[in-house]
Amino acid sequence: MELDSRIEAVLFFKSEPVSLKKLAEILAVTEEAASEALLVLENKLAGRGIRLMRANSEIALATAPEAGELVESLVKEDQNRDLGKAGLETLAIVAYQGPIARSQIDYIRGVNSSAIVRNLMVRGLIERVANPDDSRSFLYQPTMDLLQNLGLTKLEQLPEFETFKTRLEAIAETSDE
Amino acid sequence: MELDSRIEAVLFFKSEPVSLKKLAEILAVTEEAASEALLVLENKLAGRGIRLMRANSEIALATAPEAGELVESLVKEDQNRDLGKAGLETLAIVAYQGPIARSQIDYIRGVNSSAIVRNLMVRGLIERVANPDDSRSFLYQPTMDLLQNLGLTKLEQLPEFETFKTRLEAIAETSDE
Amino acid sequence: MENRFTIKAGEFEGPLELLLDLIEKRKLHISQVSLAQVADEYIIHVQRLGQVPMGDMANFVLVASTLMLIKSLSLLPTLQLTQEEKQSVEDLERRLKLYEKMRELSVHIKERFGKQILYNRQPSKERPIVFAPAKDATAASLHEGIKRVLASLPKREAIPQAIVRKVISLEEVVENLADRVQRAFKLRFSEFAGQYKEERVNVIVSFLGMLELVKQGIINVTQDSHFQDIAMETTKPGVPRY
Repeated sequence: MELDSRIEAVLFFKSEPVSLKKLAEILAVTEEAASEALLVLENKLAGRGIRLMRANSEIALATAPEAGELVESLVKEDQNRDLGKAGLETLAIVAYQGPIARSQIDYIRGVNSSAIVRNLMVRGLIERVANPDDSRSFLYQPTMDLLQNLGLTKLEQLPEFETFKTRLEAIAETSDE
Repeated sequence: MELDSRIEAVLFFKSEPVSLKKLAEILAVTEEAASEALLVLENKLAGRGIRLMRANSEIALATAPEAGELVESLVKEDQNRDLGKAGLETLAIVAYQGPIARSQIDYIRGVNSSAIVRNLMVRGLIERVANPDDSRSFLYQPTMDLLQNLGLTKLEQLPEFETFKTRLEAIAETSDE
Repeated sequence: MENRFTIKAGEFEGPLELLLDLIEKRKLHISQVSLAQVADEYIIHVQRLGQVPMGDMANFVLVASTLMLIKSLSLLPTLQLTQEEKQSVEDLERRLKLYEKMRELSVHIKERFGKQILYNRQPSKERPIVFAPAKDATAASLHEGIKRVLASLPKREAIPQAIVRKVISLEEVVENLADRVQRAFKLRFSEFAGQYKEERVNVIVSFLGMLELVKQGIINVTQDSHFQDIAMETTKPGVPRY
Protein backbone atom coordinates (compact mmCIF):
# COMPACT_ATOMS: atom_id res chain seq x y z
CA MET A 1 0.00 0.00 0.00
CA GLU A 2 1.31 3.43 -1.01
CA LEU A 3 2.45 5.82 1.72
CA ASP A 4 -0.19 8.42 0.80
CA SER A 5 -2.93 5.81 1.19
CA ARG A 6 -1.55 4.72 4.54
CA ILE A 7 -1.55 8.33 5.67
CA GLU A 8 -5.15 8.61 4.56
CA ALA A 9 -6.04 5.55 6.64
CA VAL A 10 -4.30 6.95 9.72
CA LEU A 11 -5.94 10.37 9.45
CA PHE A 12 -9.33 8.79 8.82
CA PHE A 13 -9.00 6.57 11.85
CA LYS A 14 -7.63 9.28 14.13
CA SER A 15 -10.46 11.73 13.38
CA GLU A 16 -8.40 14.52 14.92
CA PRO A 17 -5.40 16.59 13.87
CA VAL A 18 -2.08 14.75 13.90
CA SER A 19 1.28 16.51 13.81
CA LEU A 20 3.66 15.80 10.95
CA LYS A 21 6.18 14.48 13.44
CA LYS A 22 3.68 12.05 14.93
CA LEU A 23 2.51 10.95 11.50
CA ALA A 24 6.06 10.14 10.41
CA GLU A 25 6.56 8.24 13.64
CA ILE A 26 3.42 6.14 13.20
CA LEU A 27 4.37 5.25 9.65
CA ALA A 28 8.06 4.77 10.44
CA VAL A 29 9.17 7.15 7.71
CA THR A 30 11.09 10.45 7.71
CA GLU A 31 9.16 13.72 7.99
CA GLU A 32 10.35 14.57 4.48
CA ALA A 33 8.87 11.37 3.07
CA ALA A 34 5.62 12.02 4.94
CA SER A 35 5.53 15.60 3.61
CA GLU A 36 5.95 14.40 0.06
CA ALA A 37 3.25 11.77 0.44
CA LEU A 38 0.94 14.44 1.87
CA LEU A 39 1.29 16.41 -1.35
CA VAL A 40 0.35 13.30 -3.31
CA LEU A 41 -2.67 12.74 -1.08
CA GLU A 42 -3.69 16.39 -1.36
CA ASN A 43 -3.71 16.08 -5.14
CA LYS A 44 -5.65 12.83 -5.11
CA LEU A 45 -8.30 14.38 -2.92
CA ALA A 46 -8.83 17.38 -5.22
CA GLY A 47 -12.47 17.45 -6.29
CA ARG A 48 -13.39 14.72 -3.83
CA GLY A 49 -15.76 14.82 -0.89
CA ILE A 50 -12.97 15.01 1.69
CA ARG A 51 -9.95 17.30 1.86
CA LEU A 52 -6.59 17.44 3.52
CA MET A 53 -6.28 20.26 6.06
CA ARG A 54 -3.16 21.80 7.48
CA ALA A 55 -2.69 24.23 10.32
CA ASN A 56 0.37 24.85 12.45
CA SER A 57 2.08 21.72 11.07
CA GLU A 58 -0.87 19.59 12.09
CA ILE A 59 -2.78 17.59 9.54
CA ALA A 60 -6.33 16.27 9.39
CA LEU A 61 -9.05 15.17 7.02
CA ALA A 62 -12.32 17.06 6.78
CA THR A 63 -15.30 17.29 4.46
CA ALA A 64 -14.86 19.47 1.37
CA PRO A 65 -16.05 23.10 1.59
CA GLU A 66 -18.41 22.51 -1.34
CA ALA A 67 -20.18 19.89 0.76
CA GLY A 68 -20.52 22.32 3.66
CA GLU A 69 -24.21 23.02 3.27
CA LEU A 70 -25.07 19.37 2.73
CA VAL A 71 -23.23 18.20 5.84
CA GLU A 72 -24.55 21.12 7.84
CA SER A 73 -28.05 19.78 7.31
CA LEU A 74 -26.94 16.65 9.20
CA VAL A 75 -25.54 18.51 12.18
CA LYS A 76 -27.86 18.46 15.12
CA GLU A 77 -26.62 21.03 17.56
CA ASP A 78 -26.78 24.69 16.67
CA GLN A 79 -23.52 26.46 16.25
CA ASN A 80 -22.88 29.89 17.60
CA ARG A 81 -21.79 31.93 14.61
CA ASP A 82 -21.95 35.33 16.18
CA LEU A 83 -18.46 36.70 16.68
CA GLY A 84 -19.23 40.32 17.39
CA LYS A 85 -17.07 43.24 16.34
CA ALA A 86 -14.38 42.62 18.96
CA GLY A 87 -14.23 38.92 18.06
CA LEU A 88 -13.92 39.64 14.34
CA GLU A 89 -11.14 42.16 14.87
CA THR A 90 -9.23 39.89 17.19
CA LEU A 91 -9.61 36.90 14.86
CA ALA A 92 -8.37 38.99 11.94
CA ILE A 93 -5.31 40.06 13.93
CA VAL A 94 -4.53 36.50 15.02
CA ALA A 95 -5.22 35.01 11.57
CA TYR A 96 -3.20 37.55 9.60
CA GLN A 97 -0.52 38.29 12.18
CA GLY A 98 -0.30 35.20 14.37
CA PRO A 99 1.47 33.85 16.25
CA ILE A 100 1.10 37.13 18.10
CA ALA A 101 1.41 38.24 21.74
CA ARG A 102 -1.59 39.55 23.67
CA SER A 103 0.21 42.82 24.26
CA GLN A 104 0.42 43.30 20.49
CA ILE A 105 -3.26 42.52 20.02
CA ASP A 106 -3.97 45.15 22.67
CA TYR A 107 -1.65 47.58 20.90
CA ILE A 108 -3.39 47.17 17.55
CA ARG A 109 -6.92 47.31 18.97
CA GLY A 110 -6.18 50.05 21.49
CA VAL A 111 -8.06 48.22 24.25
CA ASN A 112 -7.43 45.42 26.68
CA SER A 113 -8.29 42.22 24.82
CA SER A 114 -7.97 39.63 27.58
CA ALA A 115 -11.70 38.87 27.77
CA ILE A 116 -12.19 38.45 24.03
CA VAL A 117 -8.99 36.40 23.68
CA ARG A 118 -10.21 34.06 26.39
CA ASN A 119 -13.61 33.83 24.79
CA LEU A 120 -12.09 32.85 21.42
CA MET A 121 -9.88 30.25 23.13
CA VAL A 122 -12.86 28.67 24.88
CA ARG A 123 -14.59 28.50 21.52
CA GLY A 124 -11.52 26.76 20.13
CA LEU A 125 -10.95 29.35 17.40
CA ILE A 126 -7.52 30.45 18.59
CA GLU A 127 -4.93 28.71 20.73
CA ARG A 128 -2.06 29.66 22.97
CA VAL A 129 1.49 28.47 22.33
CA ALA A 130 4.73 29.14 24.14
CA ASN A 131 6.67 32.14 22.88
CA PRO A 132 9.92 30.79 21.45
CA ASP A 133 11.69 34.05 22.36
CA ASP A 134 10.41 34.25 25.91
CA SER A 135 9.38 31.14 27.76
CA ARG A 136 7.36 33.13 30.31
CA SER A 137 5.00 34.54 27.74
CA PHE A 138 2.57 33.18 25.17
CA LEU A 139 1.60 33.75 21.59
CA TYR A 140 -1.80 33.20 20.00
CA GLN A 141 -2.43 31.50 16.68
CA PRO A 142 -5.43 30.35 14.64
CA THR A 143 -6.63 26.78 15.18
CA MET A 144 -7.60 24.22 12.60
CA ASP A 145 -11.15 24.70 13.81
CA LEU A 146 -11.02 28.34 12.80
CA LEU A 147 -9.83 27.40 9.31
CA GLN A 148 -12.63 24.86 9.03
CA ASN A 149 -15.17 27.49 10.04
CA LEU A 150 -13.76 29.82 7.40
CA GLY A 151 -14.04 27.11 4.74
CA LEU A 152 -10.26 26.94 4.22
CA THR A 153 -7.91 23.98 4.14
CA LYS A 154 -4.94 26.18 5.02
CA LEU A 155 -4.38 29.68 6.31
CA GLU A 156 -2.66 30.83 3.13
CA GLN A 157 -6.02 30.67 1.37
CA LEU A 158 -7.26 33.68 3.32
CA PRO A 159 -7.81 36.60 0.94
CA GLU A 160 -4.88 39.03 0.88
CA PHE A 161 -2.96 36.75 3.23
CA GLU A 162 0.49 37.19 1.69
CA THR A 163 0.17 40.95 1.17
CA PHE A 164 -0.81 41.76 4.70
CA LYS A 165 1.26 39.21 6.50
CA THR A 166 4.45 41.04 5.58
CA ARG A 167 3.18 44.59 5.44
CA LEU A 168 1.60 44.61 8.84
CA GLU A 169 4.47 42.81 10.48
CA ALA A 170 6.68 45.77 9.71
CA ILE A 171 4.32 48.06 11.57
CA ALA A 172 3.62 45.70 14.44
CA GLU A 173 7.32 45.52 15.21
CA THR A 174 7.22 49.05 16.49
CA SER A 175 5.26 47.92 19.52
CA ASP A 176 8.15 45.78 20.66
CA GLU A 177 10.58 48.60 21.22
CA MET B 1 -19.91 18.77 -6.87
CA GLU B 2 -20.36 15.21 -8.21
CA LEU B 3 -22.84 12.94 -6.47
CA ASP B 4 -20.15 10.39 -5.56
CA SER B 5 -18.10 13.10 -3.83
CA ARG B 6 -21.13 14.31 -1.96
CA ILE B 7 -21.80 10.76 -0.79
CA GLU B 8 -18.19 10.51 0.32
CA ALA B 9 -18.57 13.68 2.39
CA VAL B 10 -21.76 12.43 4.05
CA LEU B 11 -20.34 9.00 4.89
CA PHE B 12 -17.12 10.53 6.17
CA PHE B 13 -19.02 12.86 8.47
CA LYS B 14 -21.47 10.21 9.69
CA SER B 15 -18.81 7.74 10.92
CA GLU B 16 -21.45 5.02 11.00
CA PRO B 17 -23.34 2.89 8.52
CA VAL B 18 -26.15 4.59 6.61
CA SER B 19 -28.85 2.75 4.66
CA LEU B 20 -29.17 3.33 0.93
CA LYS B 21 -32.65 4.68 1.50
CA LYS B 22 -31.43 7.19 4.07
CA LEU B 23 -28.49 8.19 1.88
CA ALA B 24 -30.75 8.86 -1.11
CA GLU B 25 -32.97 10.90 1.15
CA ILE B 26 -30.11 13.04 2.49
CA LEU B 27 -28.88 13.72 -1.02
CA ALA B 28 -32.36 14.21 -2.44
CA VAL B 29 -31.81 11.68 -5.25
CA THR B 30 -33.41 8.34 -6.14
CA GLU B 31 -31.99 5.15 -4.68
CA GLU B 32 -30.97 4.14 -8.20
CA ALA B 33 -28.95 7.29 -8.67
CA ALA B 34 -27.32 6.81 -5.27
CA SER B 35 -26.50 3.18 -6.13
CA GLU B 36 -24.83 4.23 -9.35
CA ALA B 37 -22.82 6.93 -7.64
CA LEU B 38 -21.74 4.41 -5.02
CA LEU B 39 -20.21 2.29 -7.77
CA VAL B 40 -18.32 5.32 -9.02
CA LEU B 41 -17.11 6.08 -5.51
CA GLU B 42 -16.09 2.46 -4.98
CA ASN B 43 -13.93 2.62 -8.10
CA LYS B 44 -12.36 5.91 -7.14
CA LEU B 45 -11.47 4.56 -3.71
CA ALA B 46 -9.67 1.51 -5.12
CA GLY B 47 -6.12 1.44 -3.79
CA ARG B 48 -6.78 4.29 -1.38
CA GLY B 49 -6.58 4.26 2.41
CA ILE B 50 -10.35 4.46 2.81
CA ARG B 51 -12.84 1.98 1.33
CA LEU B 52 -16.53 1.74 0.84
CA MET B 53 -18.10 -1.02 2.94
CA ARG B 54 -21.50 -2.49 2.30
CA ALA B 55 -23.39 -4.98 4.39
CA ASN B 56 -27.13 -5.61 4.39
CA SER B 57 -27.77 -2.50 2.33
CA GLU B 58 -25.97 -0.40 4.91
CA ILE B 59 -23.09 1.68 3.65
CA ALA B 60 -20.09 3.13 5.44
CA LEU B 61 -16.56 4.31 4.90
CA ALA B 62 -13.82 2.40 6.68
CA THR B 63 -10.05 2.12 6.58
CA ALA B 64 -8.75 -0.20 3.87
CA PRO B 65 -8.26 -3.85 4.96
CA GLU B 66 -4.58 -3.60 3.95
CA ALA B 67 -4.18 -0.95 6.63
CA GLY B 68 -5.56 -3.33 9.26
CA GLU B 69 -2.30 -3.87 11.06
CA LEU B 70 -1.54 -0.18 11.05
CA VAL B 71 -4.94 0.64 12.52
CA GLU B 72 -4.56 -2.03 15.18
CA SER B 73 -1.29 -0.51 16.29
CA LEU B 74 -3.04 2.86 16.52
CA VAL B 75 -5.76 1.39 18.69
CA LYS B 76 -3.20 -0.12 21.00
CA GLU B 77 -1.23 3.07 21.17
CA ASP B 78 -4.35 5.08 21.96
CA GLN B 79 -5.18 2.73 24.78
CA ASN B 80 -1.80 2.83 26.41
CA ARG B 81 -1.01 6.46 25.89
CA ASP B 82 -0.45 8.68 28.92
CA LEU B 83 -3.10 11.33 29.35
CA GLY B 84 -0.58 14.13 29.66
CA LYS B 85 -1.08 17.46 31.37
CA ALA B 86 -4.17 18.62 29.50
CA GLY B 87 -5.81 15.19 29.75
CA LEU B 88 -5.16 14.93 33.48
CA GLU B 89 -6.47 18.42 34.14
CA THR B 90 -9.66 17.68 32.26
CA LEU B 91 -10.12 14.36 34.00
CA ALA B 92 -9.47 16.07 37.34
CA ILE B 93 -12.24 18.62 36.64
CA VAL B 94 -14.68 15.83 35.83
CA ALA B 95 -13.60 13.84 38.89
CA TYR B 96 -13.84 16.73 41.37
CA GLN B 97 -16.79 18.53 39.84
CA GLY B 98 -18.73 15.94 37.81
CA PRO B 99 -21.42 15.56 36.63
CA ILE B 100 -20.42 18.61 34.64
CA ALA B 101 -21.29 20.07 31.22
CA ARG B 102 -18.65 20.38 28.51
CA SER B 103 -19.22 24.10 28.30
CA GLN B 104 -18.28 24.38 31.96
CA ILE B 105 -15.14 22.31 31.49
CA ASP B 106 -14.17 24.62 28.63
CA TYR B 107 -14.90 27.64 30.74
CA ILE B 108 -12.85 26.46 33.70
CA ARG B 109 -9.89 25.45 31.55
CA GLY B 110 -10.12 28.51 29.33
CA VAL B 111 -9.75 26.36 26.22
CA ASN B 112 -11.96 24.16 24.10
CA SER B 113 -11.92 20.61 25.45
CA SER B 114 -14.01 18.67 22.94
CA ALA B 115 -11.21 16.47 21.60
CA ILE B 116 -9.90 15.62 25.07
CA VAL B 117 -13.36 14.85 26.45
CA ARG B 118 -14.02 12.54 23.51
CA ASN B 119 -10.74 10.75 24.11
CA LEU B 120 -11.48 10.28 27.81
CA MET B 121 -14.87 8.84 26.88
CA VAL B 122 -13.48 6.40 24.32
CA ARG B 123 -11.09 5.15 26.97
CA GLY B 124 -13.92 4.58 29.38
CA LEU B 125 -12.51 7.00 31.96
CA ILE B 126 -15.53 9.29 31.88
CA GLU B 127 -19.09 8.76 30.69
CA ARG B 128 -21.93 10.88 29.42
CA VAL B 129 -25.23 11.11 31.27
CA ALA B 130 -28.38 13.07 30.49
CA ASN B 131 -28.54 16.56 31.93
CA PRO B 132 -31.52 16.63 34.32
CA ASP B 133 -31.92 20.38 33.73
CA ASP B 134 -31.72 20.29 29.95
CA SER B 135 -32.68 17.18 28.00
CA ARG B 136 -30.79 18.35 24.90
CA SER B 137 -27.41 18.41 26.60
CA PHE B 138 -25.18 16.01 28.48
CA LEU B 139 -23.09 15.96 31.60
CA TYR B 140 -19.84 14.09 32.11
CA GLN B 141 -18.89 12.04 35.14
CA PRO B 142 -16.11 9.62 36.05
CA THR B 143 -16.80 5.91 35.40
CA MET B 144 -16.82 3.21 38.06
CA ASP B 145 -13.92 1.63 36.24
CA LEU B 146 -11.88 4.77 36.75
CA LEU B 147 -12.67 4.84 40.46
CA GLN B 148 -11.60 1.26 40.89
CA ASN B 149 -8.49 1.88 38.92
CA LEU B 150 -7.62 4.81 41.16
CA GLY B 151 -8.07 2.50 44.14
CA LEU B 152 -11.05 4.45 45.47
CA THR B 153 -14.49 3.29 46.50
CA LYS B 154 -15.97 6.73 46.16
CA LEU B 155 -14.95 10.07 44.70
CA GLU B 156 -14.96 11.75 48.10
CA GLN B 157 -11.75 9.89 48.83
CA LEU B 158 -9.86 12.04 46.33
CA PRO B 159 -7.40 14.31 48.16
CA GLU B 160 -9.07 17.52 49.40
CA PHE B 161 -12.25 16.57 47.56
CA GLU B 162 -14.65 18.89 49.40
CA THR B 163 -12.37 21.92 49.24
CA PHE B 164 -11.85 21.74 45.52
CA LYS B 165 -15.41 20.79 44.74
CA THR B 166 -16.64 23.93 46.48
CA ARG B 167 -14.13 26.14 44.75
CA LEU B 168 -14.90 24.71 41.32
CA GLU B 169 -18.62 25.05 41.90
CA ALA B 170 -18.22 28.76 42.51
CA ILE B 171 -16.41 29.16 39.21
CA ALA B 172 -18.75 26.95 37.21
CA GLU B 173 -21.68 29.00 38.42
CA THR B 174 -20.26 32.20 37.01
CA SER B 175 -20.10 30.58 33.57
CA ASP B 176 -23.87 30.44 33.41
CA GLU B 177 -24.34 34.17 33.71
CA MET C 1 -11.64 34.27 44.47
CA GLU C 2 -11.26 36.69 41.61
CA ASN C 3 -13.62 36.09 38.77
CA ARG C 4 -13.22 39.29 36.91
CA PHE C 5 -12.98 37.49 33.61
CA THR C 6 -16.71 36.87 33.80
CA ILE C 7 -17.18 40.40 32.54
CA LYS C 8 -18.67 39.90 29.12
CA ALA C 9 -16.54 40.68 26.14
CA GLY C 10 -19.21 43.02 24.88
CA GLU C 11 -19.17 45.51 22.09
CA PHE C 12 -16.95 47.89 23.93
CA GLU C 13 -15.77 50.66 21.68
CA GLY C 14 -12.10 51.41 22.18
CA PRO C 15 -10.29 54.71 21.62
CA LEU C 16 -8.87 53.80 18.21
CA GLU C 17 -12.22 52.50 17.08
CA LEU C 18 -13.94 55.70 18.18
CA LEU C 19 -11.31 57.84 16.48
CA LEU C 20 -11.50 55.88 13.23
CA ASP C 21 -15.30 56.06 13.26
CA LEU C 22 -15.15 59.84 13.62
CA ILE C 23 -12.70 60.15 10.73
CA GLU C 24 -14.66 57.81 8.49
CA LYS C 25 -17.91 59.56 9.31
CA ARG C 26 -16.42 62.68 7.75
CA LYS C 27 -15.08 60.67 4.82
CA LEU C 28 -11.50 61.69 5.62
CA HIS C 29 -8.23 59.78 5.38
CA ILE C 30 -6.02 59.26 8.37
CA SER C 31 -3.60 62.18 8.64
CA GLN C 32 -2.57 64.78 11.17
CA VAL C 33 -4.96 67.20 9.51
CA SER C 34 -7.96 64.89 9.86
CA LEU C 35 -6.96 64.00 13.43
CA ALA C 36 -6.93 67.69 14.33
CA GLN C 37 -10.39 68.04 12.81
CA VAL C 38 -12.00 65.31 14.89
CA ALA C 39 -10.18 66.11 18.15
CA ASP C 40 -13.02 68.14 19.68
CA GLU C 41 -15.63 65.57 18.83
CA TYR C 42 -13.49 62.79 20.25
CA ILE C 43 -13.12 64.59 23.55
CA ILE C 44 -16.84 65.22 23.80
CA HIS C 45 -17.37 61.48 23.33
CA VAL C 46 -14.84 60.63 25.98
CA GLN C 47 -16.50 63.01 28.44
CA ARG C 48 -19.75 61.13 27.93
CA LEU C 49 -18.25 57.68 28.32
CA GLY C 50 -19.32 57.20 31.91
CA GLN C 51 -18.29 53.98 33.61
CA VAL C 52 -15.28 52.54 31.86
CA PRO C 53 -12.67 50.42 33.63
CA MET C 54 -9.68 52.44 34.78
CA GLY C 55 -7.22 50.76 32.43
CA ASP C 56 -9.42 51.46 29.42
CA MET C 57 -10.21 55.00 30.51
CA ALA C 58 -6.49 55.64 30.68
CA ASN C 59 -6.20 54.57 27.04
CA PHE C 60 -8.94 57.00 26.05
CA VAL C 61 -7.33 59.87 27.90
CA LEU C 62 -3.89 59.13 26.49
CA VAL C 63 -5.28 59.31 22.98
CA ALA C 64 -7.15 62.50 23.89
CA SER C 65 -3.96 64.17 25.04
CA THR C 66 -2.16 63.25 21.83
CA LEU C 67 -5.06 64.68 19.85
CA MET C 68 -4.67 67.87 21.83
CA LEU C 69 -1.04 68.04 20.81
CA ILE C 70 -2.00 67.57 17.17
CA LYS C 71 -4.64 70.22 17.43
CA SER C 72 -2.30 72.68 19.13
CA LEU C 73 0.11 72.19 16.33
CA SER C 74 -2.54 72.77 13.68
CA LEU C 75 -3.60 76.02 15.39
CA LEU C 76 -0.10 77.27 16.10
CA PRO C 77 2.32 75.65 13.68
CA THR C 78 5.20 77.44 15.38
CA LEU C 79 4.61 75.56 18.62
CA GLN C 80 7.70 73.57 19.52
CA LEU C 81 7.13 69.92 20.32
CA THR C 82 9.51 67.83 22.36
CA GLN C 83 10.99 64.69 20.87
CA GLU C 84 8.66 62.55 22.93
CA GLU C 85 5.61 64.56 21.88
CA LYS C 86 6.56 64.28 18.22
CA GLN C 87 6.89 60.57 18.63
CA SER C 88 3.52 60.11 20.28
CA VAL C 89 1.90 62.09 17.44
CA GLU C 90 3.50 59.87 14.81
CA ASP C 91 2.74 56.77 16.82
CA LEU C 92 -0.96 57.53 17.03
CA GLU C 93 -1.23 58.07 13.30
CA ARG C 94 0.61 54.84 12.59
CA ARG C 95 -1.43 52.80 15.01
CA LEU C 96 -4.64 54.16 13.65
CA LYS C 97 -3.62 53.09 10.15
CA LEU C 98 -2.71 49.66 11.44
CA TYR C 99 -6.04 49.37 13.20
CA GLU C 100 -7.84 50.50 10.05
CA LYS C 101 -6.08 47.75 8.08
CA MET C 102 -7.07 45.09 10.57
CA ARG C 103 -10.63 46.30 10.58
CA GLU C 104 -10.67 46.00 6.80
CA LEU C 105 -9.24 42.49 7.00
CA SER C 106 -11.81 41.47 9.58
CA VAL C 107 -14.40 41.80 6.79
CA HIS C 108 -12.87 38.70 5.15
CA ILE C 109 -13.40 36.81 8.39
CA LYS C 110 -16.96 38.05 8.70
CA GLU C 111 -17.81 37.12 5.12
CA ARG C 112 -16.50 33.59 5.48
CA PHE C 113 -17.10 32.53 9.04
CA GLY C 114 -19.63 29.72 9.26
CA LYS C 115 -20.59 29.93 5.59
CA GLN C 116 -18.92 26.80 4.19
CA ILE C 117 -17.74 24.76 7.10
CA LEU C 118 -15.33 21.85 6.70
CA TYR C 119 -16.52 19.15 9.06
CA ASN C 120 -14.58 16.51 10.98
CA ARG C 121 -15.93 13.02 11.37
CA GLN C 122 -18.58 12.76 14.02
CA PRO C 123 -17.56 10.74 17.05
CA SER C 124 -18.51 7.22 16.13
CA LYS C 125 -21.16 5.54 18.20
CA GLU C 126 -20.02 2.26 16.72
CA ARG C 127 -16.64 2.23 18.34
CA PRO C 128 -16.92 0.03 21.42
CA ILE C 129 -15.75 1.64 24.63
CA VAL C 130 -12.97 -0.45 26.08
CA PHE C 131 -11.74 0.61 29.48
CA ALA C 132 -8.17 1.72 28.91
CA PRO C 133 -6.64 3.18 32.06
CA ALA C 134 -3.73 5.57 31.73
CA LYS C 135 -0.61 4.96 33.75
CA ASP C 136 -0.35 8.62 34.65
CA ALA C 137 -3.89 8.85 36.04
CA THR C 138 -3.68 8.39 39.80
CA ALA C 139 -5.47 10.01 42.73
CA ALA C 140 -2.30 12.03 43.34
CA SER C 141 -1.93 13.19 39.73
CA LEU C 142 -5.60 14.22 39.63
CA HIS C 143 -5.04 16.18 42.83
CA GLU C 144 -2.07 17.90 41.19
CA GLY C 145 -4.14 18.46 38.07
CA ILE C 146 -6.97 20.19 39.87
CA LYS C 147 -4.51 22.39 41.73
CA ARG C 148 -2.95 23.41 38.42
CA VAL C 149 -6.36 24.19 36.96
CA LEU C 150 -7.22 26.48 39.85
CA ALA C 151 -3.82 28.14 39.83
CA SER C 152 -4.08 28.99 36.14
CA LEU C 153 -7.45 30.70 36.37
CA PRO C 154 -7.11 34.24 35.16
CA LYS C 155 -6.32 36.72 37.87
CA ARG C 156 -7.77 40.14 37.94
CA GLU C 157 -5.53 42.07 35.63
CA ALA C 158 -3.37 44.67 37.17
CA ILE C 159 -3.19 47.94 35.33
CA PRO C 160 0.32 48.18 34.01
CA GLN C 161 2.24 50.60 36.14
CA ALA C 162 3.56 52.37 33.09
CA ILE C 163 0.06 53.41 32.04
CA VAL C 164 -0.75 54.73 35.49
CA ARG C 165 2.50 56.65 35.60
CA LYS C 166 1.89 58.06 32.14
CA VAL C 167 -1.59 59.25 33.02
CA ILE C 168 -0.35 60.91 36.17
CA SER C 169 2.43 62.70 34.34
CA LEU C 170 -0.07 63.67 31.66
CA GLU C 171 -1.70 66.02 34.09
CA GLU C 172 1.48 68.04 34.05
CA VAL C 173 1.87 67.65 30.32
CA VAL C 174 -1.55 69.12 29.59
CA GLU C 175 -1.04 71.95 32.04
CA ASN C 176 2.25 72.66 30.41
CA LEU C 177 0.70 72.51 26.96
CA ALA C 178 -2.02 74.95 27.95
CA ASP C 179 0.66 77.34 29.17
CA ARG C 180 2.65 77.04 26.00
CA VAL C 181 -0.33 77.53 23.72
CA GLN C 182 -1.45 80.55 25.70
CA ARG C 183 1.98 82.10 25.56
CA ALA C 184 2.45 81.38 21.87
CA PHE C 185 -1.04 82.70 21.26
CA LYS C 186 -0.26 86.04 22.99
CA LEU C 187 3.03 86.29 21.18
CA ARG C 188 1.44 85.71 17.83
CA PHE C 189 -1.75 87.61 18.47
CA SER C 190 -0.66 90.52 16.31
CA GLU C 191 -0.12 88.17 13.42
CA PHE C 192 -3.75 87.16 13.38
CA ALA C 193 -4.72 90.07 11.23
CA GLY C 194 -7.29 90.27 8.51
CA GLN C 195 -10.84 89.11 8.17
CA TYR C 196 -10.39 85.71 9.81
CA LYS C 197 -8.92 87.20 12.95
CA GLU C 198 -12.00 86.83 15.12
CA GLU C 199 -12.69 83.30 13.98
CA ARG C 200 -9.17 82.26 14.75
CA VAL C 201 -9.25 83.78 18.22
CA ASN C 202 -12.49 81.98 18.98
CA VAL C 203 -11.05 78.68 17.89
CA ILE C 204 -8.07 79.02 20.16
CA VAL C 205 -10.10 80.16 23.13
CA SER C 206 -12.43 77.20 22.82
CA PHE C 207 -9.43 74.97 22.38
CA LEU C 208 -8.02 76.14 25.68
CA GLY C 209 -11.33 75.26 27.27
CA MET C 210 -11.05 71.83 25.71
CA LEU C 211 -7.63 71.38 27.20
CA GLU C 212 -9.15 72.11 30.57
CA LEU C 213 -11.67 69.31 29.99
CA VAL C 214 -8.95 66.84 29.10
CA LYS C 215 -7.14 67.84 32.24
CA GLN C 216 -10.23 67.20 34.30
CA GLY C 217 -10.60 63.82 32.68
CA ILE C 218 -7.04 62.98 33.59
CA ILE C 219 -7.52 64.06 37.16
CA ASN C 220 -10.54 61.81 37.38
CA VAL C 221 -8.59 58.88 36.13
CA THR C 222 -5.66 59.42 38.43
CA GLN C 223 -7.96 59.86 41.38
CA ASP C 224 -9.67 56.58 40.56
CA SER C 225 -6.34 54.94 40.82
CA HIS C 226 -5.93 56.20 44.36
CA PHE C 227 -9.15 54.62 45.48
CA GLN C 228 -8.57 51.37 43.75
CA ASP C 229 -6.38 48.71 45.14
CA ILE C 230 -4.12 48.35 42.16
CA ALA C 231 -1.64 45.56 42.20
CA MET C 232 1.46 47.11 40.71
CA GLU C 233 2.91 44.56 38.42
CA THR C 234 6.07 44.98 36.46
CA THR C 235 5.35 46.27 33.01
CA LYS C 236 4.98 43.68 30.33
CA PRO C 237 6.84 44.26 27.09
CA GLY C 238 4.88 45.98 24.38
CA VAL C 239 2.62 48.02 26.57
CA PRO C 240 0.82 50.53 24.41
CA ARG C 241 2.63 53.79 24.13
CA TYR C 242 1.02 56.86 22.81
